[in-house]
Amino acid sequence: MASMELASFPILSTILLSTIVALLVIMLIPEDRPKLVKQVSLGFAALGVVLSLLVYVSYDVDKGGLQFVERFLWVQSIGIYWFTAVDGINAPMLILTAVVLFTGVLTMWELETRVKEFFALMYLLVAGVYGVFMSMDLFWIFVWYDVSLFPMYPLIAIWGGTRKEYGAMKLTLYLLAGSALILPGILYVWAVGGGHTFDLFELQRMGLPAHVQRIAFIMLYLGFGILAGVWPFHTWSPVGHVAAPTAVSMIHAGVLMKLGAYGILRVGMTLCPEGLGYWADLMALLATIGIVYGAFVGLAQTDLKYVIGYSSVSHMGIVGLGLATMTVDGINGAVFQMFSHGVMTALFFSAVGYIYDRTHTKMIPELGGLSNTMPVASAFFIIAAFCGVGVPCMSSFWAELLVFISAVKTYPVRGVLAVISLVVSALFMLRVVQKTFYGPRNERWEHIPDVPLALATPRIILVGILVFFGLFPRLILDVIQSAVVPFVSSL
Amino acid sequence: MMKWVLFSPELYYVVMAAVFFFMSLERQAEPRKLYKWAVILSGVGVLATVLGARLQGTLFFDAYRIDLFSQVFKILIAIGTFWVMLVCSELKGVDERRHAEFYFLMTICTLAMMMLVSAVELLTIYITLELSSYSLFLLVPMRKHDGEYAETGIKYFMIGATASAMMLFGLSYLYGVTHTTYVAEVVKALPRVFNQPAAVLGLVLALAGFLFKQALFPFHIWAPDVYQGSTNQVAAYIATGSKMAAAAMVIRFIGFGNADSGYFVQLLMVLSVLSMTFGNLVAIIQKDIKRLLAYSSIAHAGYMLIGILTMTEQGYASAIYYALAYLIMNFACFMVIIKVADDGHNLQIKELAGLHKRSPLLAMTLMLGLFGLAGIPPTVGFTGKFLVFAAALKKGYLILVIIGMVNATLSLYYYLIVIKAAYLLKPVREYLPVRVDGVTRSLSIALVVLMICVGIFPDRFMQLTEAAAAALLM
Amino acid sequence: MNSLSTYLILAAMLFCLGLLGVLQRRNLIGMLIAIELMLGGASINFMAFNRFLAPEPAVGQIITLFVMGIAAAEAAIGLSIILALFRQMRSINVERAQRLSG
Amino acid sequence: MMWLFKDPVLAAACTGTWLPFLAMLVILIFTRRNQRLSAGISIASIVTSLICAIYLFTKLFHAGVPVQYEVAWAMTPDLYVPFGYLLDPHSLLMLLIVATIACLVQIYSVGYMAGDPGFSRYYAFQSLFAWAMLTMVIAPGMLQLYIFWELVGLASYLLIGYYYEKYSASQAGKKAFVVTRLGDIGFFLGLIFLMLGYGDLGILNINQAAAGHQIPGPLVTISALLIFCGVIGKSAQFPLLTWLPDAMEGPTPVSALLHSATMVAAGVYMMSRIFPFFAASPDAMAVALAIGTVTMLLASTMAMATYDLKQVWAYSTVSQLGFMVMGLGAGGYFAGVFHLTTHAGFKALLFLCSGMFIHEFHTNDMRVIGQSGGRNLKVPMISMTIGALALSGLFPFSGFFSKEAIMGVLAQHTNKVWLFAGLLGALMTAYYSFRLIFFVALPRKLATVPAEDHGHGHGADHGDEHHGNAYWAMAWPVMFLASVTCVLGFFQAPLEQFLTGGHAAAAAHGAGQEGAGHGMGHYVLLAGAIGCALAGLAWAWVEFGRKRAPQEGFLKKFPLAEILFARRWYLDDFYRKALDTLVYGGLTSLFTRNDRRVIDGAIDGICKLTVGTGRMTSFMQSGMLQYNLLVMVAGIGLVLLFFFI
Amino acid sequence: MSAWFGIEGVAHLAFWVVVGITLGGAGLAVFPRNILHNVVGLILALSGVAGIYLFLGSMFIALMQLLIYVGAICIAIIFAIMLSRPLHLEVPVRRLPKVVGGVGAALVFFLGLLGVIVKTCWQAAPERGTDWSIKTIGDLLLTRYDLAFEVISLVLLVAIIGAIVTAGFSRRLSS
Repeated sequence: MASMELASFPILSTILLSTIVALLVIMLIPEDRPKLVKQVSLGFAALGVVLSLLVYVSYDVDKGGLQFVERFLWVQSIGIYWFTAVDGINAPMLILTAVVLFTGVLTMWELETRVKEFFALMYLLVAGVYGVFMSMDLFWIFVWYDVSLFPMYPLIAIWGGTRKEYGAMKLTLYLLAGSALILPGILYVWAVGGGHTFDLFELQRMGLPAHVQRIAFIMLYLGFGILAGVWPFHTWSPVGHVAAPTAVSMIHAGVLMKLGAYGILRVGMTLCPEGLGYWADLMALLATIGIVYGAFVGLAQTDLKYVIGYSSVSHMGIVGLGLATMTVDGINGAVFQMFSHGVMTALFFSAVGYIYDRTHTKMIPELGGLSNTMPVASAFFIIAAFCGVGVPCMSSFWAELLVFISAVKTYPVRGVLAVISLVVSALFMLRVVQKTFYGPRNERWEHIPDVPLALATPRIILVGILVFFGLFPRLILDVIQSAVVPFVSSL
Repeated sequence: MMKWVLFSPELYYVVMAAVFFFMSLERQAEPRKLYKWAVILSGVGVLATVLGARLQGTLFFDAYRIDLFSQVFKILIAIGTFWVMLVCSELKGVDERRHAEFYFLMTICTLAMMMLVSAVELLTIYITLELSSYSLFLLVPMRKHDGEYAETGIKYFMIGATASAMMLFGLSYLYGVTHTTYVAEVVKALPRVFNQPAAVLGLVLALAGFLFKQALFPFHIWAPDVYQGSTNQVAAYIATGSKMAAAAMVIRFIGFGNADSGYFVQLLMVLSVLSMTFGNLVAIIQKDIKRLLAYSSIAHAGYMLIGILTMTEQGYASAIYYALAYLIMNFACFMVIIKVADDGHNLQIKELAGLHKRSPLLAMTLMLGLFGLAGIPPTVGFTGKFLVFAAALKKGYLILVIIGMVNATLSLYYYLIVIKAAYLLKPVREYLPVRVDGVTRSLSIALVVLMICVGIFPDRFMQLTEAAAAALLM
Repeated sequence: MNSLSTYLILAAMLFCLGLLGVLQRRNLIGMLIAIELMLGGASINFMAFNRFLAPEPAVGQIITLFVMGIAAAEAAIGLSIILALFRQMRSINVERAQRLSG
Repeated sequence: MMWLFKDPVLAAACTGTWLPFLAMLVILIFTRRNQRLSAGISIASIVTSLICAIYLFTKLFHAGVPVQYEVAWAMTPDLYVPFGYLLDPHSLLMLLIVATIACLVQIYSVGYMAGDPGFSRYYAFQSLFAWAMLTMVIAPGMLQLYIFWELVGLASYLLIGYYYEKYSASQAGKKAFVVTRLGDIGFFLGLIFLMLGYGDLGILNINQAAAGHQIPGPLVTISALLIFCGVIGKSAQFPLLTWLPDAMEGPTPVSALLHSATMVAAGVYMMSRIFPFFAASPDAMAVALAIGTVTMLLASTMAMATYDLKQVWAYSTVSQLGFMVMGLGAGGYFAGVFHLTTHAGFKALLFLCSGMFIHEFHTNDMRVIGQSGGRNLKVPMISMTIGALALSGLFPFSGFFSKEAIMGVLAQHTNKVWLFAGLLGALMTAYYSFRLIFFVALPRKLATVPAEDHGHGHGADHGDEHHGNAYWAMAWPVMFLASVTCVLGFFQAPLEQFLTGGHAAAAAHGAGQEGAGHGMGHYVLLAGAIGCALAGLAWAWVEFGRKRAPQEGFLKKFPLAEILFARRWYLDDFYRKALDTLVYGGLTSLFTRNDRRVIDGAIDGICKLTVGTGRMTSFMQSGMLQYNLLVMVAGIGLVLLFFFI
Repeated sequence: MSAWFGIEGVAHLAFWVVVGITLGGAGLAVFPRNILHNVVGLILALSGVAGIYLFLGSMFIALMQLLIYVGAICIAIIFAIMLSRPLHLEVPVRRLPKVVGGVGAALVFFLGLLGVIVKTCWQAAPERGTDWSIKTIGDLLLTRYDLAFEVISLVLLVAIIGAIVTAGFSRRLSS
């Protein structure tokens, strides 16, 4: 019904533009009206949620393929197109972004220092994220990719916590070092493809020579892989997350890390199927190591955010493993995992953020018994932990199920190892939960109030999404596979 | 007489120089008045060059070529000059009694560089190059109370004079093997004699002169001292206007060279890699922001060279685009420096502390400028790098591009340090808010808009640069 | 004697002597003198090529003429800068001028 | 929603399973602060579930063919995960049991948990558990079964660790979750292999296929063994049996729920669910038999050495589960299931009775309870004795019939070792059960009374004014269960008819062997089993019951053995040690150090190196003009060199 | 050997004398410490170069050389030395690395140049003009090298103004 009108309306560009407009509007608001800044931010975030939901809902699963396509020439001489579209892979990602932004804004409702700048930068970051997810042109993918990375520096360095300057610098440099591999990769592909188009799908149709694909793929894989937390390029993740303020951690771990995996899928695997075939073994190996390693290292952490950081490494390993299988289920699962891990980590960080804001510590030994004083805040963390453990009827369970099945099929030994590591991850999640939230009442936190409803709302939304898609996985899985099935058959 | 129309932008600057010359004869020229004149005249100069953009033809018995390439660079130089003039409102670094001469020399230098980009005859090139160098030699030591920086002038002079002597020596060999001073004929003759050691020697030494201007490794040694030691405005001028002329010269010379011989390209690659790496590495440890920018300019010369050494039209176009980008970004940084250090002292990085409070607009301009220099989208700097690397990859120089990108990441580190100072650090002592007048405000807004718009909508500019590159090869 | 190489070698010697001077004289004026020598060497080159190789005998001479002009201007500027420095530092020893580094 | 009314069976299944889930959501989100309302909602929902279960049971009692509903839960080209209900006799029976026990426990908990600050939370978890367990029971496919199996694990984690303030409780919850997870990994892998090898995980399908030898033999063996890992974990079989006794840290009703009919029984239930599949692999069956036997014996020995009321029942649960597994492993489908059924009843009874004691005396120590006058609580005392009799397998209580069934199956086995092991187990079971009963019922004023341990006083803050209500809320379920225990055994025949009649494959096994069991040897066996049980009883009487009994037990004379039993054969220590050295001390610290030093260190090192290089390189730009010039000239020289060499 | 006799011999001799003067002067300009000696050396060397120009066939340029270099530049240098007199007082220590580096670089450079000169096959233009007249030079100056000619005037203007401003002899500054 509405999709006919929507088809002609440039809704994707509208989403993107709305974030940029938000950025400008926020910058024009006077410094001394932080409340207004927050309201405006929330308004635009809600708009983003509505629009991306609209896209998601009106995406025609039966038809599949690219929809809401906007494509016109941007730069003639080297063939840059403004090319945005939605398919089954990025439709969930758009929702994820919108939701995490929305909840992130709500989470930061109590921010008091340099409010305007914070939200402006956040919108800049999100503009980049939206841009990457919806662009189908290599140039724009790269542009938005970098746009989403560099605001991290001020965001962490100004509003961050533990060792913020070190963390911010490390994270930014590390990630941009990754883009130092992506850009040559993209340009290489472009140059080999004749140098007159950056259109992803045109390049895909050209079918690059095998040796080119190998070189290009490894560059793209490593480049995007750094952001995706691929072992052994993951160390920015814990450090950065520890340093970042809550909403930034949420967006970063929740959305930005997905950007890396999405990039591998969208750019690397689409353009270089043969390269993928050549390097898939390595991918699977690194991913498996990441899964196991993340879980084990997480076991020894004493800082809540470190724990989450390492769990992210482990979970993103699952994404990588799924991608490396090159099967429908594997990639389905990987995309699904991106989505659910995004929501889950956002929940994690927002729960930790609340706790940290009140107690001013995130050291596990100092906390303890928090469930007594703030049961709701604890509950959010615990739910996220269950999701991380892979408890069924939480959305990440399905993702893991799909990935593991195809991983065992494709790489039996590594797949089995990854499955076995689930025990360790359960151990480490529950250990954290136990040490942080269980135990006798702690007088130090006696006076701290529990989460008020306003601040609980974003977390409830996230929990709701986790459970909802856990109970009704088809709502997202069908969308994802409408893109993955043709994709895999083209590999 | 119609031919003189071709020369009109240069003539305009001659007139402008004359105006300042006569002003310098005045007993006591009022600085404000001089500033106004300078702004107006250089503004009109921009107009004049823009109007002359589509001119084409040759003058002085083919010694002087006017084509889109030269005109584009003239516009860039004129814009650079205009912007520098705009920020001369508080020219505290120069003795008030010397302002007229300051503007005079500036104008002459601009004029010389404009002629330089059009000159296609070795002697003319040499002399116009010397003219621009000499005006800069004289501008640099003009700094008032320059105790610490007094040596800058002599260092610049000595290095410059040595380099120009070497260049002359090289030119003499070129003359010897090709028997002509016309660049076009030199080029025609070169492939024939390229197996002669003298030709190579001549070419390298001659190139050294141009690369010297561009501060490419290993001809960079003047840059840090000069940036640091000269008045902020002069440093800005050297970094922007002068850089444009140098870039034009290098492009033209290599473009003419068009030898595309493996060795030559390899050499340029090595130089560009060394330049990038050296500049970025040393920039990391700098404390003085101008010195830091000097090292970054060394690195940027390396990036630009990547575009040039592809020896393709696209490569030249990308280098021109890069030059444009560099002009905008670098000037943005310098403008902020000049405005923050309004008494003309040298700005240390830590003095930028709290800039975001003292002047949010300038802080943002600085941030965008620095991100642009680091090659972060959506700024123009990124698009420049993108095009340059694209051109290089079209020739298959993958490793070079990777090194370039790694260097870009490296450079981000010190740019971030500056940004950190501006946005993060608490000032150790209370600094006054930066006075931002209307001119500065509109200029910085214009720069911000330019940095983003030229970066995001590069199509127009790319068409222009491609046409210019095509004109170069015609 | 009257061959091109002789002149070229002579020019090269002049040039390198100049270079040597530039590289190791401590007196700024001495360095300036050395630079003049370098220019002289280049000029000899031009004249020699003009005499032995070039199609038009006038061109080399003109170039040499221009070089002289340039050299004069250079000397004037160099000397003025040296004098200005001398007023500041009371010295024209180049080794005194090394405050800017790194 | 019309389909709900069109098909009452489906409607009942849906309502029965999803209502507790809704109850949980409602409680967690809305009525958290209102404890009464929460309990009401939860109980109402579980009662409805029970009604639905009864309805389904009666409606489909004579249906004959299994009723199956399914919708695609998740569907990809290579994977089809249905969600639905498979209503066959076995699942209907289990549904009924689970619903009954859950319902009774929830009602019981009104009394037991009264006044607890986390009352609402408790009921939310109870509902969650009920939802997961009920759905698991009637799952038509192994994947759905696995999913809800995991959810059962989650719910039990929450329930066991309900007293999260207590370290031991949270530790026990974690242990339960992780250890069962360990088994689940095997289960999961087994499913994956099976799916990759066969392609379908529908319970009926794989049973048929395995029985019809459509699945290759090795695959069956491998996946059956792996799936059996799940049973080991969930049903606390050797070597993963230690979590179960720890799990007694939860509130006693929870223990009753978890360890009688539901959570731990899930393992056995799952095994019996795909019994034909297991049966297709003799190797897997042999392993199951062996493990079941070892578990049963080990747990029995442990039960003899503890003084903790609930621990005894916990060990006995483990032991009985092992016994069931033995039965199943020996090929006795009906025997295993029947024992599961009866065990559900009497074990819930035993736990609930213990709960009443604990609630009254705030201690778990049987000696203290006995001395404090435990026998004055008539209802639990009598009920517990009934339960103990059933557990020991004495006529006419339900345990007798089911144990006999299993013994019969074991007797069929060619290797009589299993039978003797079973008899030994029966002996020990009777011994430790009545050891406990005598401790409580016939206390001696002995000197060695340990000081009352307040750590166990969960209900310490219960107000006495609730006593009356609470007591009867607890007493009714107990009495109900006691009566069920008394009569259930006599339903063996109809149940057998019901269970095996509709199940062709199972019938072949079950009926054949049961039928053979009714031979001459049956009576010998009967006598032997009862004899063992009575011997155990007598032994306990000698040591604990009679007037002069030392109430010390023979174990005191074998301190080594006692320590061994009390320390659970050092299994826990072994795991702790293994965990500490291998996981924490080994891999974790190795990886962590590697992460900090090597990986992150390399990154930081590169950064430092870069800055250092910058510092070194900057010496090239010395202040000396002539050095700089020299650099330039050298540069030109190098460039020239580049060309000329 | 006949080359050493007769007119040609004289010319030879004169040539080598001129070369000697040039190189000797250059040595004198570079090596001694006394700056005045250096200036004398420079004068000698430049005069020698003027002689070389004579041998290269251009009387005009030779004269210009004497005029401009010796007459103008050297005098300017001497003036500068006079103005910065006190520098005689300080006799800094030589730094060995600098000397070694300088000498080494110059030597290597020279050897390189020597190699280049010898290795290169210098080819004369196929058609060579013979027009050495000053008139032609003048002509070319006003036609082909018109721009350069104009620009060099600017250069000199800049040099003059700049020298005045920089050295601080400005009328306004001195007053």
